[in-house]
Amino acid sequence: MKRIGVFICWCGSNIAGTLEIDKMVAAAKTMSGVVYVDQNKYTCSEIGQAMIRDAIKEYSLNRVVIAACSPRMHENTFRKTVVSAGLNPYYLEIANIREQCSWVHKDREAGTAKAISLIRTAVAKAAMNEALFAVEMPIIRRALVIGGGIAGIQAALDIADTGFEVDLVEREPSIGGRMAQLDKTFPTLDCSACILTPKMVDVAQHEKIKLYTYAEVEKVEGYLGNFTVTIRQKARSVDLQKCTGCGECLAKCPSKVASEFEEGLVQRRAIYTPFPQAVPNKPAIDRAHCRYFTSGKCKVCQKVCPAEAIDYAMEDLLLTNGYGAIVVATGFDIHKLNDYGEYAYGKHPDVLTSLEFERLLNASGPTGGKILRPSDGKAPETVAFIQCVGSRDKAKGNPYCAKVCCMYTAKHAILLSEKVPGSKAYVFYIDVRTAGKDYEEFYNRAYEECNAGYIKGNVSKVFPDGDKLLVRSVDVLSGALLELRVDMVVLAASVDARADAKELAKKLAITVNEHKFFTEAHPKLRPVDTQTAGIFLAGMCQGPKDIPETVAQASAAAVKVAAIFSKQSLLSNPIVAEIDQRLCSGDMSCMTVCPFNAISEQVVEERRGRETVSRKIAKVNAALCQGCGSCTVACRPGAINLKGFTDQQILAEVDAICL
Amino acid sequence: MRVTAEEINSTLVREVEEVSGQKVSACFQCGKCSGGCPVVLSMDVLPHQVLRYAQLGLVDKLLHCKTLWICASCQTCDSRCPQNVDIPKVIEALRLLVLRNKGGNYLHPHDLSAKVLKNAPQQGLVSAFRKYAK
Amino acid sequence: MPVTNEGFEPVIVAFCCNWCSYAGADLAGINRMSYSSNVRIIRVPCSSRVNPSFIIRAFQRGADGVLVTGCHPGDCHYHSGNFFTRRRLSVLKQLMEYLGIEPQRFQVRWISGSEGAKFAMVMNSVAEEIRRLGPNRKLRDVR
Amino acid sequence: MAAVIGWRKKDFWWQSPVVFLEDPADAHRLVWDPFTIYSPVKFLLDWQERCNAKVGIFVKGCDSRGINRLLQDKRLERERVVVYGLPCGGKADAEKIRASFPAKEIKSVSLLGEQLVLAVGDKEERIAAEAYLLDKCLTCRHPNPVVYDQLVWEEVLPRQKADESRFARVQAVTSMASEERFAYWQRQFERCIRCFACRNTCPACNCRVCIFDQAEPRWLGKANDPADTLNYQIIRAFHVAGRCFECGECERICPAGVPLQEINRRLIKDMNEAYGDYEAGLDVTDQPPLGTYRGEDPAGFDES
Amino acid sequence: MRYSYYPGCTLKTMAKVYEDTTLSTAKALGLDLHEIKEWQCCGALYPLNTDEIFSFFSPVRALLQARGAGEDKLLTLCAGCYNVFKRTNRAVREDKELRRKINAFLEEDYMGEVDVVHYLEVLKNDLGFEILAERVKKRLTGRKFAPYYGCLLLKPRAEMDLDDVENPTIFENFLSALGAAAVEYPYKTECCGSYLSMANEEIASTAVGRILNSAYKNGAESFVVACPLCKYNLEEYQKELFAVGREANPKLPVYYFTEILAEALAL
Repeated sequence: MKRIGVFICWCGSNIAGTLEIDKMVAAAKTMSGVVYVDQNKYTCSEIGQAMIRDAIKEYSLNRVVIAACSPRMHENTFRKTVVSAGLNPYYLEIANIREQCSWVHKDREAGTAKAISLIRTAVAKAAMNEALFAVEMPIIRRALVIGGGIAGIQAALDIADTGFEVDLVEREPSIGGRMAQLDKTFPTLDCSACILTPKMVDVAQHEKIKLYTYAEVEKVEGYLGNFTVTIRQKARSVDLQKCTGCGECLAKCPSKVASEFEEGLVQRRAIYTPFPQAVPNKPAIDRAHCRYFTSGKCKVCQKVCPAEAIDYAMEDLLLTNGYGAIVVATGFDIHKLNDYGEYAYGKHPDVLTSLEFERLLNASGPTGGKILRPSDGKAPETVAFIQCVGSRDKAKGNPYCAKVCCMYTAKHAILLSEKVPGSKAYVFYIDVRTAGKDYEEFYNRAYEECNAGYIKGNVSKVFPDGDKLLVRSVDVLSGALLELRVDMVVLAASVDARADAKELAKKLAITVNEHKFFTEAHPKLRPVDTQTAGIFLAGMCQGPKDIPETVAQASAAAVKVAAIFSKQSLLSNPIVAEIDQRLCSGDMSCMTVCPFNAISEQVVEERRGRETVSRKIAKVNAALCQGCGSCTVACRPGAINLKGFTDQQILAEVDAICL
Repeated sequence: MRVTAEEINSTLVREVEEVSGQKVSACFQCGKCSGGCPVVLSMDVLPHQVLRYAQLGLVDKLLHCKTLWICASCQTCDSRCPQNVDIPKVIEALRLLVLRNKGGNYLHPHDLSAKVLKNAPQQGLVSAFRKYAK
Repeated sequence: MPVTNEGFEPVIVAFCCNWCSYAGADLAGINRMSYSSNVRIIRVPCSSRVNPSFIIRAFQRGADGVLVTGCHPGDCHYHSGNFFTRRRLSVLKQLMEYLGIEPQRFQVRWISGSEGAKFAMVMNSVAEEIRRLGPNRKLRDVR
Repeated sequence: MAAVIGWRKKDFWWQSPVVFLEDPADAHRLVWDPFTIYSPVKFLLDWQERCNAKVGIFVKGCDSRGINRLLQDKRLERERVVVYGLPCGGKADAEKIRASFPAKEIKSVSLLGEQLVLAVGDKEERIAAEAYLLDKCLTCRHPNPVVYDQLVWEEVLPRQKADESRFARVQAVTSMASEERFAYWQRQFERCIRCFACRNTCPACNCRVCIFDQAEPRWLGKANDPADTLNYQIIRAFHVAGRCFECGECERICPAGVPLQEINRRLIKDMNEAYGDYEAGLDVTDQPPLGTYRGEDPAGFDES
Repeated sequence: MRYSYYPGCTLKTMAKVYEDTTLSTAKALGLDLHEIKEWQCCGALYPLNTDEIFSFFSPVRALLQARGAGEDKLLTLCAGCYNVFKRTNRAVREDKELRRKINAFLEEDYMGEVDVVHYLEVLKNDLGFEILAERVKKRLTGRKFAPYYGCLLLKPRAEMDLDDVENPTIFENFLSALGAAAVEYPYKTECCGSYLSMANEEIASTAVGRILNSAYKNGAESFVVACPLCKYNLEEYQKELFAVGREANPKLPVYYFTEILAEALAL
């Protein structure tokens, strides 16, 4: 005998403000199986939950329906509640009367009518609910970190320090990522390399971390606790075992290419290590530009290599490993400026992106840390910094704020004043955003102590004018029209998600937003998780972030991973398919549609008259089953059913809804 | 300039938004419009100020400014506006408010110089009269 | 026959997959995007859980429209579920139309978890079409 | 081999029902005449239920595809049947014969090459078989068995123009306006009494317990409600979608004359157009269209 | 290749040379242009307000004629006409409501079937600058032109899509096809003052002054344009500027691109 209790939540005014609670209560009382109905201001509050617990005991309820916010919000909270009152967690049903009713229907009457129907539906389903129990699944306690920038490095180190194995996959020949390209970091101005390089070395030396550079993730299968990942180790053409990193080859290689690490300001060789502090500090051959691979002749590097480490015959390797959890930390791209012809980028050598300028500042950069104009090698006396190039631009760029530009531009202004005494920085901005510890102070320093001229009013156009650049803008505050002749223009180019983010998302079965940034499971409460259990996010790949935030998120991801690994096994989701032996014809059409290979054949014994015969039917591996239910439709006789979403339950919902 | 509640005329703003099909509230005052305007030097109210005044509901001030008759609708500003505000359309709407409500022609044939009458292309004359007169 | 549809409030059953469309519905709520209250959502783990029998049953019990929504093809939380959905429900939809059921009655849409606006938009357009169509008589039980 | 399944002659000239023979001495009772129409295939399931012994079976082209159907659905173990293939030029339609000859005076009808030999009264009539064949045979594209252990006689030539005629009726119905089509099907379905003969004879309907016979949940109402009939017709068709091999028995056997082939074949046509040509019952190793997918599949609905 | 051709008022009067050189060069290049039967002034300005539709009729009627003549492309020359036609056509295609309103007034419905093209576009896309280069009889080697785009050819960015608004290159490529050099200068897309010159000469002369300056500094010997009004402003205000001696630079002649094309084809 089902004894159903219905609890209707006001959610303050979120629900009570637009729906008529009393009508709902009255209606619920009349629903079949319902023996108790109550309402509460905040059901998710401790008081609200206590009320449910008490009611369950007092009225010996054996099914609970809560009409409140989306189950995606509080289903787990309330499952715990009913458990604490001695019920099976799956005796709970939630009627989503907030997100899918009170918030979207202005009309009180219609809204209330719908809410009642939703409650009736939930009651009908609850009446069919059965106790479900999770099964144990072993966890592979080894993590995969994708991306070797500061985010990936931090995540890998933190996981490894908790004592679990980590594989770190980086597609470039060295780890380090964007942070390695930076000179100093705001707001403290400590040198990026000085704080990053030691971490890079730690990664290389940590006995729990296995490093795969020049490698990419090819294929991902499986699920939380048990992912199977295929990694493509690209042919480096250099034997890391033999190579001593002496660098002989680097100097002799005849073919040159624009250096990615130096943002194209200088050239690297076809055999190269991206930068001096690279880890591993051993080169790779860029086959697309290598003379031997393009023309069949050369082999200079092989001739000069004392360690005989050059191996032109090397081929891509496919490695397949098992992992219990994955951290995605793939970083970002710099926004392409093709749509900003007005800034003459690419037309005049002294118009640079901020990252290019960053390289000019860097001691190991093309100018040895001196700020010199690419055009004539002179130090610029006046530099115009243009903010929001491609950011906050619905028309031609990204609608979002790139978040880091205001601060690194303040840094650039400060460093400029230090490196070129008497110089003047003009910063053209829409708004200056300095939300962060010590950020505002840092910005103040830029204009108070370092003579940076901040102008609210973005530059409209840059006119190359002889060896100068005429920037034209307006000072929005005074209405003064500015025409400044400067020596250099620095564009704060926006940040984009990686061009191939969508492909990786597909492999991982995670989602991206409209700008191709990976989406978190919940913008506030689960900012590190993805929709896919066991896969976590760190750094810019999830959205614009500065280094402190990135590191924090990376550590958070590491903790999430460690939390999973802290157990030997996981309790599986009990929402899995089950077979009704009586109905199963054994044609295995369920097996062919299962995305997780969770269905196999089994032989069962059956009585037939006097004798016992055996026949083949389908069998579900509960550990593999993810509960999609595709099999239930492939099965014509309805012999395979999905617990928690059974045919009976859904048909009952349909009937109730149409009532 | 002091602004009082009485001076704020939001109904006119709505009319401007309707005639222009533009949302003046979208402007976040980046100034790219004014910075790039080829004729801005002759304006008394700069393009970004036009939008600011409109946002503040100070339409009357706009109806009396020279700017309306100086904008050449060259579309440089809206081609750079990050918020997709078509400023020439906003200015056109203001211009029409004046022409329609106050009437009057802002250009008469006898204003035209001999040179203009002699050499100016029809294209120019037609444009000018369409902009300045009913 | 718009005249006879005066005041007609259709019942529309929407089967939403938990990972994309149901999340999209929640997002529509979070952003307070109002849409037709004729739509009633049944939450299923994946659009591939939706058995054609559920759809027919809904019509028999008096639904005037049925909508199945899932993740965009290729974005299925279960990798391939919605690819099977696409084949199954294409076949079913064409069959129903072949038997003379109005095509608008039964619809399938892809709505992602980030498409709250699209969810609201689709719900409204479907509700509008069904309202224009009038009550479902062809598939409804006479009882 | 504990038995063979074939056909025997019954009291009337137009009756040649399926028979199980367990005694070799009865072999002479087997017949092959213009009326050995009934598919023997589903009887294999009953036989299997009864005992584990091997059984022999005679099959026409259409029946042989039914064998494949059962094999592919893992409802039959190949090594438990011995299949005797009977290439078939088509079976006769008693109705058509009755229409042109006094049924009462017909004593026997036999096949001689391309001709039917009728003993009418005391004289013998010879008529071209073609004009008196079952409609389903006129659109038959695989008259020769596709699976057998032994072919009893020479293969026959596949019928010309069977391909064009395949979807002719489907096209006709499709070309109707929506409401007209609904009316058309209402006229057909209102005769349906849900006797399930179509399901029972269909080798593709081989579930141990048919969904329509289940009480919990009750997928199909028992009441005589047009909506339930529609439910039955839609789900039956959906369950054989991609699996129907066009033997046409469902339609032939239907006492109400519901043109079920027009539904089955419409589905076949739709799927061929959307997912590429596929023909059920020919290859037991392939994957029916609803058991697989392609990323670039077209959708039969507005995907926007 | 056949095109319907809309000349517009100015080309029949002040800019006769623009039309003549266009027709002669087109003929020489095997592009045959058919002037549409009856046409009126396109209105010179695209309506920037949402609450009127009458200014659409003239261009739409012309487009209907093009369609009637069985042409799928309507060719224009004057940048003003081009701007009006292209935007009108786009509006008709994309704005259902507007289309409904307009068609309510027209004898037959226009859905935007015809494409509006500029002669430059035709040379680039239909003929091809490579082919054009081959057809050149007299290469203009050594000649340094300042391509002047003005506004109407390119803007608004979202609607015209003839070329990159900020950094167009179609003139440059055209010139190099003729063997001439294109001077790179930042003012090639800055407004010349447009119709303001009719009423407010001060503004126009300032605008022209800057353009002239920049072009000259970067070594231009003359301008190429595609717009009669640009030509007028550039020429008149150069005179102006000399007259009052405010401008030291020598006067740079202003040519329609079709004039130098004719020269290169030795017509």
